[in-house]
Amino acid sequence: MSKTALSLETPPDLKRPALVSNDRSIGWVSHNVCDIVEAPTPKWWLLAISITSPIALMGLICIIYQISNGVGVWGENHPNGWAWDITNFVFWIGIGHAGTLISAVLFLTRQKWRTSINRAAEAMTLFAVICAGIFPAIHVGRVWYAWFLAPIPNTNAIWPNFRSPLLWDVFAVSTYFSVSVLFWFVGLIPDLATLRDRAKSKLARTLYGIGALGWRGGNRQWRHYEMAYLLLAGLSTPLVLSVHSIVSFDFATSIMPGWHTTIFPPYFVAGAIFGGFAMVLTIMLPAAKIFPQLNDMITRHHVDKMAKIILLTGSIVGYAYLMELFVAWYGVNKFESFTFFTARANVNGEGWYQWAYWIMMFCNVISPQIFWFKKMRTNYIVVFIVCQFVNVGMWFERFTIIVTSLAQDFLPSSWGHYAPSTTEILTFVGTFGIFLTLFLVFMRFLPMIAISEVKGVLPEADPHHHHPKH
Amino acid sequence: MSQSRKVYGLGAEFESAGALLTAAAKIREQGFSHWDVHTPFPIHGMDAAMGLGKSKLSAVVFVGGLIGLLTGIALVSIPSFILYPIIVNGKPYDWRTGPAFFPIIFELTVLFSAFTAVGTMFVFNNLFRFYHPVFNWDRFTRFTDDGFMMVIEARDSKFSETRTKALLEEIGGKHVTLIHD
Amino acid sequence: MANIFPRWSNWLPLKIIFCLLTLGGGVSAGVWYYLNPEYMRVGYQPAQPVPFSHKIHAGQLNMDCRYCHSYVETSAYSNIPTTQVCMNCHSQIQGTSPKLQLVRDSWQTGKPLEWVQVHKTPEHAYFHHSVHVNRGVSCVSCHGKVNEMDVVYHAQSHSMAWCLDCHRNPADFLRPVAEVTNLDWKPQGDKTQREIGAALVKDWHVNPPVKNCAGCHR
Amino acid sequence: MSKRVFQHPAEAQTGKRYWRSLGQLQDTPEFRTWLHREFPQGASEVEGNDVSRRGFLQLMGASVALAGLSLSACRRPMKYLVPFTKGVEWSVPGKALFFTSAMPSRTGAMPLVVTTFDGRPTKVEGNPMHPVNKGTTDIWAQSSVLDLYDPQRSQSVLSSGKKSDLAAFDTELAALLNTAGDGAGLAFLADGSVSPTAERLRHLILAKYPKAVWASYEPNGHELENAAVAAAFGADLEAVPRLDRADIVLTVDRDILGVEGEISSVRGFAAKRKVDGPKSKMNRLYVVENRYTLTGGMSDHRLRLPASRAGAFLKALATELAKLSGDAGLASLASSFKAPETKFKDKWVEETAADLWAHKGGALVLAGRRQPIAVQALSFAINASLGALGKTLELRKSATAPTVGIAALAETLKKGHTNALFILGANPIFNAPADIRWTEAQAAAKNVIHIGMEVSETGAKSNWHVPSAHYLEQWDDARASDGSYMVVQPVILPLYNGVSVNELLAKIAGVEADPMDLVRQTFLAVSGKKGDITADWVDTLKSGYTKGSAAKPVVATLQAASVAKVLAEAPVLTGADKDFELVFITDSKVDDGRYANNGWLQELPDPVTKLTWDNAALISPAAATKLGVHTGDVLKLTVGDKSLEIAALILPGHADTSISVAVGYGRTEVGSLGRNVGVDVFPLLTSTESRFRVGVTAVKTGKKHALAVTQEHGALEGRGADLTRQATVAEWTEKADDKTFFKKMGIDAHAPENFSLYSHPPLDDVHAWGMTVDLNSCIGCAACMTACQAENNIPIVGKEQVINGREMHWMRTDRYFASEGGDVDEPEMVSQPLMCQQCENAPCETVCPVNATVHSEDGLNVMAYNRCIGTRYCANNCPFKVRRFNFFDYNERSITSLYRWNMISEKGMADSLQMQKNPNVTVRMRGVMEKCTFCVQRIQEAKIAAKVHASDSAGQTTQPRVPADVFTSACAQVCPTDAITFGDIRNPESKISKLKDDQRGYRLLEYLNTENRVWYLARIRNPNPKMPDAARAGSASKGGHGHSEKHESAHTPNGGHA
Repeated sequence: MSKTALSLETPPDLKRPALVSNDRSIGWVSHNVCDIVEAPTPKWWLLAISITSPIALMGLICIIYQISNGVGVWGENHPNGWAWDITNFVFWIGIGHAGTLISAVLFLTRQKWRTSINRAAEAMTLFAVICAGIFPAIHVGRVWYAWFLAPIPNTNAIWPNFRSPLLWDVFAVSTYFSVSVLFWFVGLIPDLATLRDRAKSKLARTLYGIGALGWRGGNRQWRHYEMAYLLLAGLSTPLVLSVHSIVSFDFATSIMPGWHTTIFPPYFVAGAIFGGFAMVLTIMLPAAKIFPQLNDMITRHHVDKMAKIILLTGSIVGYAYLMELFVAWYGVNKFESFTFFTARANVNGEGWYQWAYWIMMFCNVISPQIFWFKKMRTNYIVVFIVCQFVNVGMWFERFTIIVTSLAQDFLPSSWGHYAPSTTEILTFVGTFGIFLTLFLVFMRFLPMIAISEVKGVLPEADPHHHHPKH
Repeated sequence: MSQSRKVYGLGAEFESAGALLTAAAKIREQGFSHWDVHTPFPIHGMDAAMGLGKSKLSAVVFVGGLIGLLTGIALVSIPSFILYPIIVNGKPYDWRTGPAFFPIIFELTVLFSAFTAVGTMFVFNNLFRFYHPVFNWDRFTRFTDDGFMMVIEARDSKFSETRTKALLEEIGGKHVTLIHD
Repeated sequence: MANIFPRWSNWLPLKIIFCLLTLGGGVSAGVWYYLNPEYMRVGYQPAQPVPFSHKIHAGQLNMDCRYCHSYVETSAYSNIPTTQVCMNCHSQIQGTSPKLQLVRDSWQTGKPLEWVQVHKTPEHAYFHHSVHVNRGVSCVSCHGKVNEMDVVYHAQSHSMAWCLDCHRNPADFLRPVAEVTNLDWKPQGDKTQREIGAALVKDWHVNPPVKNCAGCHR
Repeated sequence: MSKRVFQHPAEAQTGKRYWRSLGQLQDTPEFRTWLHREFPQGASEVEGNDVSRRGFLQLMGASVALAGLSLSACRRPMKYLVPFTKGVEWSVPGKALFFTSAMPSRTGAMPLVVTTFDGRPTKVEGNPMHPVNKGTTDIWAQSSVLDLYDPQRSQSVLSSGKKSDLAAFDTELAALLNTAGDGAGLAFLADGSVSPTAERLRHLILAKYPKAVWASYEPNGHELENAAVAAAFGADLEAVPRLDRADIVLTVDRDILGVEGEISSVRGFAAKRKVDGPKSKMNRLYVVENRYTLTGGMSDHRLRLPASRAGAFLKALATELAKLSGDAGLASLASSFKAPETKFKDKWVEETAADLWAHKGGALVLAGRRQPIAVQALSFAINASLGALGKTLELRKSATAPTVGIAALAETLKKGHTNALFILGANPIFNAPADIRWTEAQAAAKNVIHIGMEVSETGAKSNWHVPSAHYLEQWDDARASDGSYMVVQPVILPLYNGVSVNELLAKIAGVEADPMDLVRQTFLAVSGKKGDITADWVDTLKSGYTKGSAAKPVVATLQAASVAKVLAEAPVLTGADKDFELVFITDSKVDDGRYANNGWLQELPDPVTKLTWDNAALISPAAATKLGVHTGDVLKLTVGDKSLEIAALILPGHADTSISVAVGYGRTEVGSLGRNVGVDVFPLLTSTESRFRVGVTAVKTGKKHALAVTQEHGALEGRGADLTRQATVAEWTEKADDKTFFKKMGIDAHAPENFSLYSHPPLDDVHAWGMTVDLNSCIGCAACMTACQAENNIPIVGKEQVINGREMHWMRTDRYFASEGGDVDEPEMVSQPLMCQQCENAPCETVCPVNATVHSEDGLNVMAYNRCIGTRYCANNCPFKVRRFNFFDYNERSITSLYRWNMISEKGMADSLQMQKNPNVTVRMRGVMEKCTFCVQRIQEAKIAAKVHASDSAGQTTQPRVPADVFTSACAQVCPTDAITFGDIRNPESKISKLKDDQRGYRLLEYLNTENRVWYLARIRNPNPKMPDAARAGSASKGGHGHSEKHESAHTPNGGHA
């Protein structure tokens, strides 16, 4: 980002809406963001966490029960070896893509408006990936032997199968999580310093102080810092694309009709961004309501832009759905066409899960089309509702892909219905508890908005900006 | 803090990013080398103003990435091709099945690069240094809010308590203060 | 305002990192060493109810292994001799030795002796004695120099990697079938073990399962 | 396991010795492998209570856990090796011993060879030397091993319900007999499987107590048939169908290939069905039946007809035949028979008659055993006029003297003069016809002594119950269905102090002899020799049967007069037109309920309905629409004043006005597995002229009952040409020279050639294992499934888990109903055994993240259970869905406690069940994927045997090689029709190396390029071109859409749980 001495003259300002409304000052930003953390614990927060944490606990209990008794307490069977477990995994990992995408891709593309949402989005990414990680971990029959997946020398002289997409998943997801954590933390350092220096209590000062790693904001630090940030962004961008591509390989590299599809990687990535942004909005809109002071930083323009992205990615996903149908029709493979036209779209009444398919179609393809209208894009209520549709739709997309292909595959004799068990449902609900609890904690103790980055995009931050000092 | 302790340097505060930028340019012209500006956010053009080149970080990260790449290649190929080749899905155990190994190689490359980047940044920035003299200047921490600070270290050959103080005030520094170690 | 942290805190991170590295290294080294069959099994030497000495019987008296472990050539399992077998000799020799009291009791009461098991194949691995001893794998390769043991102990690790060592290079271990129970056998003449073994592998077309998991795991 | 097991019965050793020497003497391939077969880990030498092979994975887990706690804990827990004090003759720790024996059964005993490890019988196989079954068996023989170890067998003498002992019983018995006098107060009720020895003792008893009553009863027996035979040909004869001689077979309501036929019939039919080219001659099967049976599934022409109309059909047929043959006698017989007016499919009767007549002498007509005497008699008349007698229908003297029926006995008892009633194995309180009110009758007897393997409803209501020995625990003898004499050898001492029926009878008869001598004396009598018969006795024990002892056919002619009398007197069937008829069918698994506590059988899907753990009212789709019910809706069936409620199961191809229910379910006094499973329909059964009842009303109750059906979907969805390929003889003849005719069907007809970017790594073993399944001779009896279960330690999962779709059978027999245009009323039925296809390019392998399933050089897709972490990815990626996952710890947890928290619920398996397990096969724990491995344990043992045999013998050209066809997989070995062939495709002498290149050979989903190692041989249909429905034959594979959509329920019986 550092410009050369020659270009000290800034280009003439394009007519763009201000990224922070009401012409706020630098001090105002740090004050208002930190205020959220420093203010006494609000009632609603206590209420919220007292609801979400028991739900999280319930989820954990279900997991313990499942591990101690076996996968049988879920609804999986022959032929549906996977169902809700992997559906939930892909669902969460998909959500986990928005954060890094906003931080990295928008950063590389100089989308300055990202600054007010990237912090929360990254946090959301981490928590979503944690929830996602739970499912592949516990879906295996013998969790206590999961270390077989690790390529460590052992007295059995046996190694994992590096050709298995499932092993790719292990590497991809763990890498993605680590890198996201780094990315998030590096971004936090200057803001932790701000909190450190504002902190009243000794404890807070010490804790934030440790987090800030003795940050001094010297320009000699900033330049390495910015380079590191740039590189992380550069690394995360291919990473974020690779992760969901690899997740899609779980299906694409198999031979099951409805899984064995080359369009999966781009289609999954688009879907991930789609669902991710929906989840970001699902969280940011209420947050902006709760903290009015954020309204100047999370403006209608942000919502508008994100709605546009949802519209775009939603349409890409829709295109993928149609392309699958087309290929199934155009190809001569009866098994393929059965899966798409009978098992899923159910044109002739023999499909078992058509409801899942059509819910997916409506939520993911139809509902976002409303965003063609700016009025709708900037109407928080409408946006919020559509986002909920998208959240639901994306879950059903994964359910449709996994279950319909397995339930009705090559040999009719092996067909079988699938129905989730209570344990299974509660486990999934539990992960929402975990997700929300973590996010509430984050909200309470860490700056929800990247203070230094927002400051950086204030007009005041421009060295050649001259206006009366307050 | 007792006056007996040795002087670390002089600190001055400036009213805006712009002021700091111009001041920095001046200080550089004076030929100071051990000095820095402390700001709430990176100021565009400051590197140039201070005469700092491009960070060397990227070079180190490249090496890190390279190590990751080689680790990945070794990890997937040695067990699969040499230690225990097994017939899986009728696929040969050599590079003809290469594509199946790329994902893991790629992920490891990214992982190593990322850790190198952050690690090196910590080292270059001398982070994890919790105690630092500049914090002894009570106004200093305003840099995390909306203060624009400049600190010139005493160890700089050109440093002199009086002249440097004057210089700082001349170029618009407020609250010029002597910082003790 | 002043520094939050004292001067010494600047060294703390380094110290912590150092400790963590040492600890981690130590733990992995410990696991590596102690949780390894090389440590867990080798040297396992439980006391037996009857102080039977292989050293005396197989060593000094030079009895053939197969006198007692009679089914080793025909069965997957190398049987533990029945009391009957002990009494074959000990009804005459040392008929009154207190060491043999348990054996005599067993013979009279019909209540079997309970020997402590030393070598145990994992339940999921199917080791077949006869196919090994009939193809030139000596007792000594897996059980060590039993003829020099007063009390039998676990001589080899019997880990899967250890099995594979031989399955991958049988030439290093094979010997003429006649010499299988001769625990002191050394390669004859100027030939090395590898030369002899290689020849046998070639003549007998030895190809132990290496890639075939079902060779041992069913 | 109890130490008793290792003390071999002294008597048995003779048998052992002979058997073994026979192995060397008779150098048949089977024996060579048996003698070579060996196995690791002499279970006898690992301490009895240590059943670690079962829980081995837990053990591993435990030791890993301990390792964390303290390093000393890393040492393995102390285990003891407990050798015998004295060596046991012939018992080599870790080597199997084999005994000839036979499984008694009312339809002729099954000749067996019993496999024992360290004195524990673990598996039975057919006796390969016996002409009747040639080494094959059926599901009941296979699962009888489980009965032996059933921990819930009756284990002690009960005196009016309270625990007592044998001594007390003996004194009581003595007292009873002292007062017996001329036996006026004695009565006996035996079941149908009466051994020659028992028969001999019976005569001794009757000689001693001339006034004693001896009755016999089999709920699924032959009473009506015997009566019909008596009427048609004279007393104490029995009619034996010879399908091995018949070119044209017409069965009318007779499941000759299923539960109403002997293995000899099945093999005879299959022999006539084998084809090696379009030229080869093939029999033709016409079937008239009310519900789909295995016979119907094999038919070339099938007529859907209520059982009550079978008579009418035969009448029509007889009339037609009489026209063709000008046989006036037959004509008059037919006309004298008053059958309800019935309309048949046009030309069906005419053409069938014509075909039968055209094959005079090679034709056979069989009527159902449940049909009225008149109807069966008429069928014999027809056979007579077709010249079948002595050719396709043989008559021979019945081995057992006639006895009174249960109804007569009940009458005697009710008079109240009976002092002692001995019930030998039978269970009349449960399964006697309702109208004879047996319970009262039994109560009228002063003392009731019941001997049986389980207490049962009858034993519970008897003064004395004596546990009887399992046939594997006792000396006995039996006659095979060809009448040949066989000796039943004990292979283990009675586990639960059971007493054999013979011993009891001997006591009553006052014969002092040990059980073996009892049998030897019978043998002496049977052989009709004098003096020393040891040589013959030895020979019989060697080969398992006495050569040349098969029953001789007798020449008999039709006694037209008596037949005419029977026909004339036969009551006219009334009420057949309105309402439904109710047909009592023999269950394909629990028979009359005697196997109710056998988990393998309860969980085995019925070959036709695929129903497990239940019985149901089978109705046609049309009837279902009429009644407004779906599968699982409970119906109320009312006949006369009796009624019961039972769930409906919609079965395509069922007669519309007919309801079929299997008897033998709903037992109350039985082990926990069988208790209250299904519905007891005996209350509706009356000892009338026939075993079906007319004038039955069925109404929907609105209740629901979950039925555990293993195959949810029965339609082929237009994939017949891909999965189950068929052709008619005509079509095949046309394409006789087209090598790819059967290979290019369905999607393979237009899929491009497969080619791979990769070269396959060398599968360079000298062996290459493969399998062929001949769909033309496979009748779908599911014996292979049971054999697989017995061989591979496959657990049962219980009804609830079957409903969840988690049954563990490694191989299944798929059953499809399909027809062009989706006609659910008269579809075709196709059975297809499906085991792991052992793809050379196995899709399951590449997706396993831990290399738990990989390929072996001899071409197997092997599974290392202890490496598996259970991601189930492999199962998902299997196109055939043949992989099975242990969702729960089925081996360690009872099927009722699966959902209880592991840490608080009881674990472990009954010792006796552990004894049954095959020590050569790992018992899998939960969370592990398992699958068919072509019985890799047998493969390994054979390879090892070959290597041991080779030893250091120099000058071998290749590595030691297993000779062709010396061993085979469990499913191939059991298959009664030899439809499954397993072997080394790389060995030119092996059967399979030729079979797999048969023109009919094809592989499933060839276009996926999975390179399966299982070849299916297409099914050939032999329809009569003149028949109206000739064109429909093989339509299941004509690619037409399987079933019409609206009838989805018809073949989604289990659709309930989505």
